[in-house]
Amino acid sequence: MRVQAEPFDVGQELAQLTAGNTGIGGVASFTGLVREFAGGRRLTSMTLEHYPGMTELELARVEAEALARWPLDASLIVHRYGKMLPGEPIVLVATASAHRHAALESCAFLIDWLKTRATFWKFEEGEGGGLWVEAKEADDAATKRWHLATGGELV
Amino acid sequence: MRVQAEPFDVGQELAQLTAGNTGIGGVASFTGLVREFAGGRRLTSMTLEHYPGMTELELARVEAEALARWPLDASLIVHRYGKMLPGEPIVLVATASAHRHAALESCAFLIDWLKTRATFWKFEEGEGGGLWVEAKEADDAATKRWHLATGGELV
Amino acid sequence: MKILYFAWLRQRTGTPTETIELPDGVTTVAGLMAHLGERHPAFAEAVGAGGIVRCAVNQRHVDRDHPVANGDEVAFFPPVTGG
Amino acid sequence: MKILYFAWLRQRTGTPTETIELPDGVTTVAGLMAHLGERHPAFAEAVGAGGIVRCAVNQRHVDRDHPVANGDEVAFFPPVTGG
Repeated sequence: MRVQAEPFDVGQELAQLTAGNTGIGGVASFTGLVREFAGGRRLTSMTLEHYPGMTELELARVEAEALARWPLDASLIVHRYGKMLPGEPIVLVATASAHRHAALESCAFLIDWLKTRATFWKFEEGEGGGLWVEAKEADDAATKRWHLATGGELV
Repeated sequence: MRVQAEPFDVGQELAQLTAGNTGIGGVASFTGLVREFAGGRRLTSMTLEHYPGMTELELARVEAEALARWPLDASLIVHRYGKMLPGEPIVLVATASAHRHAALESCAFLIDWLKTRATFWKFEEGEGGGLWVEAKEADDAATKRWHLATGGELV
Repeated sequence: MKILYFAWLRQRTGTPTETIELPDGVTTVAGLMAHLGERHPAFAEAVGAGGIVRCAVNQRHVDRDHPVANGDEVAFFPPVTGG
Repeated sequence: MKILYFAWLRQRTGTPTETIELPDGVTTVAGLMAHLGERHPAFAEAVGAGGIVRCAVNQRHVDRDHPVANGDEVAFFPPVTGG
């Protein structure tokens, strides 16, 4: 598990994950990328704020939970913070196992849990200014209140 | 979709998949690797026989099915045939989408369907000789008959 | 009609491919398998021992009641184990 | 007690972090939020408008009935949006 400002190389990370372990039968990965368009507007950049200390703790907790649930040979979470450009990688999660389904399921688990627990907040900069991204798990009513709380406006 | 004897570079393949498309929010991938141990014995190599022509057709059909079911920006299947050594990649499937779950689900779908439809057969070479790998989806009774049919012996 | 065998079926028949004339009265995969069993006792034995032999006609997976005709490409193989 | 604010809550309170003395009688996250609302009207407004403010005590996600004590590190933030 790593939290860093620098971009990372997905191929290199995956190669290191399995290097020297010929018991691994499958590697599943998910890479999140900065999208150029969000909410109908073009972004020039995206900045991730995070909670140093707690972020690392939460990622380690999520990873430990995956290792407890599935028979994994290796796992990896790399998450960036700071300013990023469209097309750049934000996050990589990868899991390796002797068994295909263990790798696939634990990979989906890691990114889903990380999305609801890891202390990151996206600020999207583009046409008209910047905007704090709303959490998707919020239901409609919550989303409405969220709009109220933030004013639902570019800041 | 590609069927080839040569090894491939996972990082390079994934980079090419998303290059130039900043609408992609997530990339899911699964890489299958040759394991050094199978059925309790150490392998020196694994050889994949396939059905040239039909293999390509089946992989294209599986890929088309995924593209019809999920909103994907890009997808990729690379599958090797011939002789491979422990630790080498056998297959790579990857899907890219604006949406995380579309990428993750379609990636799992591709490898699962491919495993039951693409015309490849594994022959594992190691201590004591070579052995055709049994299909895992066979139920117990079928597995027993399979043993009968093949003699259940190294050949 | 072109017949192909793969994996351990190929090893049993001793040939990866052969060309045959479809006999009168053989109209399905099941009928063709019975006919091929007469040519290759090892093929009949493998099918009889468990029947985990799969078939493709013109490069599509099919069941045993699928029709066959002269000019078809018919392949027999064990359940696939790729990926 | 160290208080941290993140994302738009930080922008509203105008400070990323502050150190306060926990007043007598304040024993839970909910109580602390009411107290902080008196210091930062913008914080009270944000909480009152919808309450989608999350809390961590000593770097663990907690609910509003979680106890707080002097010496704790308490953080307030919107639902997370990483990944």
